[in-house]
Amino acid sequence: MNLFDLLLGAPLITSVIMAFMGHTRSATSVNIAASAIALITALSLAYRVLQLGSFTAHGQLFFLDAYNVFLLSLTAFVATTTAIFSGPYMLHEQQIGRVTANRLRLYHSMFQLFVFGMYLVLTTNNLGVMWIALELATLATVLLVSLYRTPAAIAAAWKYFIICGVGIALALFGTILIFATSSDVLGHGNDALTWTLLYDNAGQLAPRVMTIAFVFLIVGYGTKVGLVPMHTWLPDAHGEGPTPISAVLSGLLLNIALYALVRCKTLVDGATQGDLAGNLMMGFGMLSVLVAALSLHRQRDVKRMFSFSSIEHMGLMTFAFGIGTPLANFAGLLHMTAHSLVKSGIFFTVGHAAQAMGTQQMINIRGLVSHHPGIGWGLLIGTVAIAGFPPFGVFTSEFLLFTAALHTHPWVVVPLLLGLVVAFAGLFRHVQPMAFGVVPDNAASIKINMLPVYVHLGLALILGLALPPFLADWYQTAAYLLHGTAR
Amino acid sequence: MQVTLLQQWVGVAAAMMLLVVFALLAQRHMHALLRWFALQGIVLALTSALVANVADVPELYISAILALILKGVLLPWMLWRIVINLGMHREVEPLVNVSVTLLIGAALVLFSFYVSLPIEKLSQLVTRNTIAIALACVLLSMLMMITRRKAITQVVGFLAMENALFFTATSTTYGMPLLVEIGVAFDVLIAALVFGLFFFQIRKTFDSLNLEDLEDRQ
Amino acid sequence: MSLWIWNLIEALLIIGMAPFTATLVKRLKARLQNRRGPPLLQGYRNLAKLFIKQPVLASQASWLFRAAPYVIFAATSLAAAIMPVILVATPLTSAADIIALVALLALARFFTALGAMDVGTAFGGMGASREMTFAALTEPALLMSIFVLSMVAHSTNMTAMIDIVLNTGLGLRPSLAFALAALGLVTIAETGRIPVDNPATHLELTMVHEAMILEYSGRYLALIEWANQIKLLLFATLILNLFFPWGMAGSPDPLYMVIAAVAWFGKLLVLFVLLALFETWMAKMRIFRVPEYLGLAFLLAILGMLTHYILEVGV
Amino acid sequence: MFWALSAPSLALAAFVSGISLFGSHDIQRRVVCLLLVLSGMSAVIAGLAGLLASPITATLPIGLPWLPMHIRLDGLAGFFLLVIGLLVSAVSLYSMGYMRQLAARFNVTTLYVFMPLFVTGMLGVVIADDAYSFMIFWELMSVASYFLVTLDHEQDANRKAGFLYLLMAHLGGLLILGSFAVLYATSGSFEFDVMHNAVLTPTWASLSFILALCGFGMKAGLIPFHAWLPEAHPVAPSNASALMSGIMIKVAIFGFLRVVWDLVGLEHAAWWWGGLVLTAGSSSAVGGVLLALQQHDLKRLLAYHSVENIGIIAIGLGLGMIFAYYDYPTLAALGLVAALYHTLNHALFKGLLFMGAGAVLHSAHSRNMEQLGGLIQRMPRTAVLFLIGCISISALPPFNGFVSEWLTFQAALMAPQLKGTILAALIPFSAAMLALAGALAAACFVKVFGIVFQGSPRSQGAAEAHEVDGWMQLGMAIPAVLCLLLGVLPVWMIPLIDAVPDILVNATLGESVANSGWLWLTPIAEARASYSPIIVLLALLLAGGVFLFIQYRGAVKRRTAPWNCGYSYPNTRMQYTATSFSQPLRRIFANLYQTQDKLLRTEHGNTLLTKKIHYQVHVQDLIWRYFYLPIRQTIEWLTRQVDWLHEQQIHGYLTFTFITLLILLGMLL
Repeated sequence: MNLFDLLLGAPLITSVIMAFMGHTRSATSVNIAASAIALITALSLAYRVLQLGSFTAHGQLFFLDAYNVFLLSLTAFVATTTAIFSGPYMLHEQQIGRVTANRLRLYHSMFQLFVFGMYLVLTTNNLGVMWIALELATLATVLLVSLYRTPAAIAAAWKYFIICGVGIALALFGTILIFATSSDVLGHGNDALTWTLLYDNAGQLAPRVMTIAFVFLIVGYGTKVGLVPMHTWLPDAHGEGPTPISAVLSGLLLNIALYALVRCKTLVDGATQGDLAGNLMMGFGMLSVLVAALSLHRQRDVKRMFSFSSIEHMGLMTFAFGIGTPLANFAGLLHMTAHSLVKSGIFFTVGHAAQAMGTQQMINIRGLVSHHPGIGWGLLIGTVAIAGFPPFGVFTSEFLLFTAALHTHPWVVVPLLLGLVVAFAGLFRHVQPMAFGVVPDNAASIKINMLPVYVHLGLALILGLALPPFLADWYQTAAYLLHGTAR
Repeated sequence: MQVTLLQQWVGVAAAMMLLVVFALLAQRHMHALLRWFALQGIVLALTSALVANVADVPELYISAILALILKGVLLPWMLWRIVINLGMHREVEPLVNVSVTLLIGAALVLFSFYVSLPIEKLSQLVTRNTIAIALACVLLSMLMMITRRKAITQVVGFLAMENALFFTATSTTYGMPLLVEIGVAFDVLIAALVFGLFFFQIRKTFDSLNLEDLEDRQ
Repeated sequence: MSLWIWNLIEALLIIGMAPFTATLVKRLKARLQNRRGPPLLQGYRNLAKLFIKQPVLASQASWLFRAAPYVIFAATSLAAAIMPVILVATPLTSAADIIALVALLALARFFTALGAMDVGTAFGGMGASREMTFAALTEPALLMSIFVLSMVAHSTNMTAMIDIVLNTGLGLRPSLAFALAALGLVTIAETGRIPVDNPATHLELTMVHEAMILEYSGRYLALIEWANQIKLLLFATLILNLFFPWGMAGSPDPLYMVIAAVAWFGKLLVLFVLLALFETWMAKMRIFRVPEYLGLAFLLAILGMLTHYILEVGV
Repeated sequence: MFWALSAPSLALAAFVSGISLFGSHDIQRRVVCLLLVLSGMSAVIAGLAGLLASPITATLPIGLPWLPMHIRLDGLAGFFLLVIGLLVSAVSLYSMGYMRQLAARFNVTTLYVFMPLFVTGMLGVVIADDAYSFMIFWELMSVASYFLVTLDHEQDANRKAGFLYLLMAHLGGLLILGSFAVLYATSGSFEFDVMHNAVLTPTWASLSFILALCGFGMKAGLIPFHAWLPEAHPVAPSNASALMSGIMIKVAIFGFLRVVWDLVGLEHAAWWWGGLVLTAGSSSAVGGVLLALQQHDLKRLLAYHSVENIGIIAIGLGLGMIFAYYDYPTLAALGLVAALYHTLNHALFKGLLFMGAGAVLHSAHSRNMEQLGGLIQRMPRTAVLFLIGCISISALPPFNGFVSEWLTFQAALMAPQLKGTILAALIPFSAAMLALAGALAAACFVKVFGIVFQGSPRSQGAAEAHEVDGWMQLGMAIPAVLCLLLGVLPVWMIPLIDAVPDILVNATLGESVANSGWLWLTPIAEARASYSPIIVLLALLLAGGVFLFIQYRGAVKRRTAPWNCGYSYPNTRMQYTATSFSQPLRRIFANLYQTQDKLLRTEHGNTLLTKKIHYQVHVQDLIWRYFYLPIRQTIEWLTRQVDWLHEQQIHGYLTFTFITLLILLGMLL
């Protein structure tokens, strides 16, 4: 019973069980238990990588190296905290009648299926299987986004489904092109799609074809990452879906899509030996930061606003991986971790705030600090963390990103700086009235569970102040791996 | 290299695929659209069988049969039943009138030919010259999704795009590894199920399948 | 040690002569309006009278109202002591240079204004507001005009400044001419003479300095009046010694001192005749014309400095 | 180095106790204030150690694995530690009394949590020795002070001020990050000593200088970027605004010195660097004081004065940079010492004035000067301390303000040495601006003291004012005494400051100050200029004392009503108010202000007689209209354009993807 089977089996089996199990209080505990099992296996796998370095299993089908091991443990950890958070949250949603019992059953099974999809993407070594797993995860989230069955939720789910469907289809076209060139070199079987083999002899792949494949891949996976102009599905999906889903979607799924894109980028870099792929990613990254920063100002729904903040941060990460130097990659990886921790924490807080104030429209969310100090201060500190103020990890990665960018493309830093300031202005302009001010009279007092938020912010603080050495070591090896040179 | 009779047949099949996609673009009636979609599935199965024979790759036969069952019969039938019991009125209202769409389609074919020129020069496969057509089919089905007003026609466009991708797989690489092939087919099936689920939802809440009504809820 | 004693004597000389010179100016002005004018010792009699009279205080006047006159008198008399009158090299000039002199006068003005505000009447507020506004415009002009000379002398120490003019024949220097004109205008504004403020009037609308000391009486009023007279004499001596220092005693032996004293008094007489002529010739300006007048002084000072740079720095 | 580390750690201990003891306010107050006082004391000792001993560096294990946190205690850090330590101890003693009454109205736990964090941030910035930890402490300082500004977040105006404050702080932080990044790009490392010896090309050096000047200028409040300062400081509680106005803007000056003078190094300087700082300084000085004159909110007036004093410090720095460029090291040292001396002075008297304003607010319950008055009878000791603050800030002789202004004038008068360069002409003009600013400051503080403390009370609150408790008076007494000592004994203080120019321009004033005895202050040469504060003070006391003694036995004083041209007894409405006091200056400098005045007149039946009349004037900063609003409008316009992107339907979104794909494929042809 190898660890990979346990890691993938647990969520798959639970999702099937949950589909048939009647909705009882035990459902949430089963959900948490399954996520906990997955977390433990992920951590033990991580421990094994710490010992042996990167290793493959099941005959090159599964694969763990410095790049995806921390993402795996991060995904497992955030999935568990989301499961813990979603327990009381969904019960409260059921009490106020927004969700019926069997829809909760759908919610739990789809949640586990979604988590299974993400684990599969991270652990697989085969580009084709990676594509399938990503498609599976998208399908699961579509049903989750349309959970409330309100007209807006269905429209959002439909838009999400069509745009991401088209995007992922283009990515499939790119994968097929990669398979076309690699089958000349590695033969017609599964080996031609195995990433490790492809990475080792990327030199022999045809550069022209790889660039065209990368164009399809960046447009395809870029839609899933939420890069501008393919980002339009993201705000609606976040705004209408239940909060735990927005947290996981924003925190993890975007990271997974970017992980897949960067995997392909390393292959293309190996093949073309040029920096076309990097420049493309930098272009998209910069565009996303600027457009997202500007669109933060005129939002009315709190979750839509934070989804634009996610687009901005994904833009920053794509920009970092676009630069490609080891320092920039290090900054990108650190930003991935810090962003998903802080953003999911913020979404938990926003979920509580929306429940307390009964609405997601920011105009009638006021006085959180005096109404519920836990939520108010959580939101304030979370926003300060996501805006890139120092004690937290997001600042460290932005700091490293600036210095890396200044090395290679000095004049690009100016628009980036302006984008960050405009984004901060847009974000804080909405958050400050929500946190401070006089408490509105219709504010309900709800049972809040802010432990996951403070755990996430604490971890982000540790990332900022005292980065653990083993994590830094992983980032370092992954950075050099992505740069294409041995460390 | 002397082009054998069968290879010529593969070329003909590719031409047929392109013709079908153009026909899908030009349809006005829902029923005709579904019939052409089923035809596309059958042609797809035929081409993969032919390529299997020409390049003597045995698994391709399995995926050919799979394609025939799934894309030739099952999906069109499902869509047909949905159209019947939702009582959709007949015609397909395109956003942009048909002749302009066809013109854009032709331009796209020319464009995809230029784009895929380098791929053809490099690939040693016998079916290399069909890559351009495969790319054209993908772009055309995307165009179809953009220029249609109804949710159903958008789904047909999406599935046509999946067919085009299947066709690309067979033409550029003699079919993806079996594991991947099955996975992709499985995903398309789930996607179709979810579409069906959605149609009932949209019908119930919006009582019309026009995409405009979806929007004004914002 | 003897220099310190001479310095003390000089200081007492200025402080003693102040009331006499003030009445001298009044007498000269009266003569020009063919009136007899007050007897020359009238100044001393007024002060003596005020020192004996019983001071009347406003009900809500605080300790600051009573302390202000002493600070004003101390600051002005120290400023006068700094100024070398007869001897060129008095020791106190090294203790405080020209900037300190201006700052001491500013301290005196600060406390006069505070004294005025203390009683909380309209007159005190109006006087303080106008005085501080005009002071804010005169001080930069005053400093700039002195800086021109200190740049020529490469030092702000008054003895050095006088040495430069006395020993190294400076010849024709337009910058010094501008500085002198600026200092003249500033003196009239600073001591509250006719075009800026009428020292003799109690008319609410026009008085600036008088309004501030309206509430004072008895010995407090005496101290403030005396300080004002010292200030007039101080500015007169400042103009004379800095720009026309001829005749000042280089060393403290009695012959040179007598000549210096006579020269000093003669120059003073000429200056006060000019002042009296100017005052009878000019009428008092409207309050809000004074900023243009002071703007002119400031412009002259800056011109002096620029010409010093452009023409004379090379020398 | 032990003391340098103990200062921030004690402040952190205060932060921890602030969080943990939120139970009872009293214990929390005593513990936090006590720990802060101890932290201030150890900072003072560390400062003195830094100034006297040779520089020490150390590294702490926290931070990035390959970049542990470096700490350095040299002359520059020592001096600023001294400044921070002095004022933190004074303000903490003051807060012992001030917080007691504040607890009634606000949730004071946030204050106990974020005040120590704020102090830790500042202490950390001063001893940081690598770009990364500098930035961490810098932004920690900004965020902590943001939460202090928005303590009373019920009113909308406070939230707006807080938002503007944090936005400008963030923008400033990013600019400073840019300047560090430039230094990193050329030197390849974050540590300051590696950056220090890196050789910069003129363009990179100038870019780093511009970024540093804008970044630190934004935090210090130089003229184009100062708009947040008068909004944020008055809104914070008085002890917090004393710390912010007293020290935080000085930490910005420290940052400027550390980056431009130390890291970039003045040998890479271009000729226009000094000129730019000089013009910024003189415009800030005059602009700040002109705007301060028109305020009738006491704390807002003091905040504008911080802008003025930062301008004066910048003039000193500008002069130093010009002389350093034309390599006159001793004159550069004179300019720097003048600026540093004024930094210390300003920290003391601005802290004293803000604490005084806090005492007035605490007992008279109003910051609006139109409702105060007559407090000298009701709060005698606070009045005396406030008077000392007013005299010092107006740069009048016996007190410290005059010494630093005198030194700056001496530095300005050295301009002829520059032999006819354009700057040589610019310097006297800035000296004139400095003189104008000094005189206007004196006018402004006559208005403040006269309206707030003298005359008769204009409102019920002012009438019932009562003297503040012992702690607050002690907190104010320390800086007052220091103001007098610094005013009278500069000869001892300047050799102490000499360690700083020794590092930055390796020249000192020490020997020329020392060789003429402790009595005389002769910065450059004996013949050049000298000032002996002790003799001036003694002479003043002597002259005043003689007449006081003669008069003492004089006639008994009589008290009657003040003269009012014979009409009725003068009531409080006849007094001059803050608006009327500054009316002449408002008329003279009319085109520098953006005035909106409001006249409410209620008739008495027929239109001829007026029953009641109310006149109010509000002066707005020109910078708002010409610098901040245009930026805001462009951003608003851009957001409207971008919003079009999200108002499409599903077809639109698909077209976006389709067109991007086609464009990218087209690029590859």
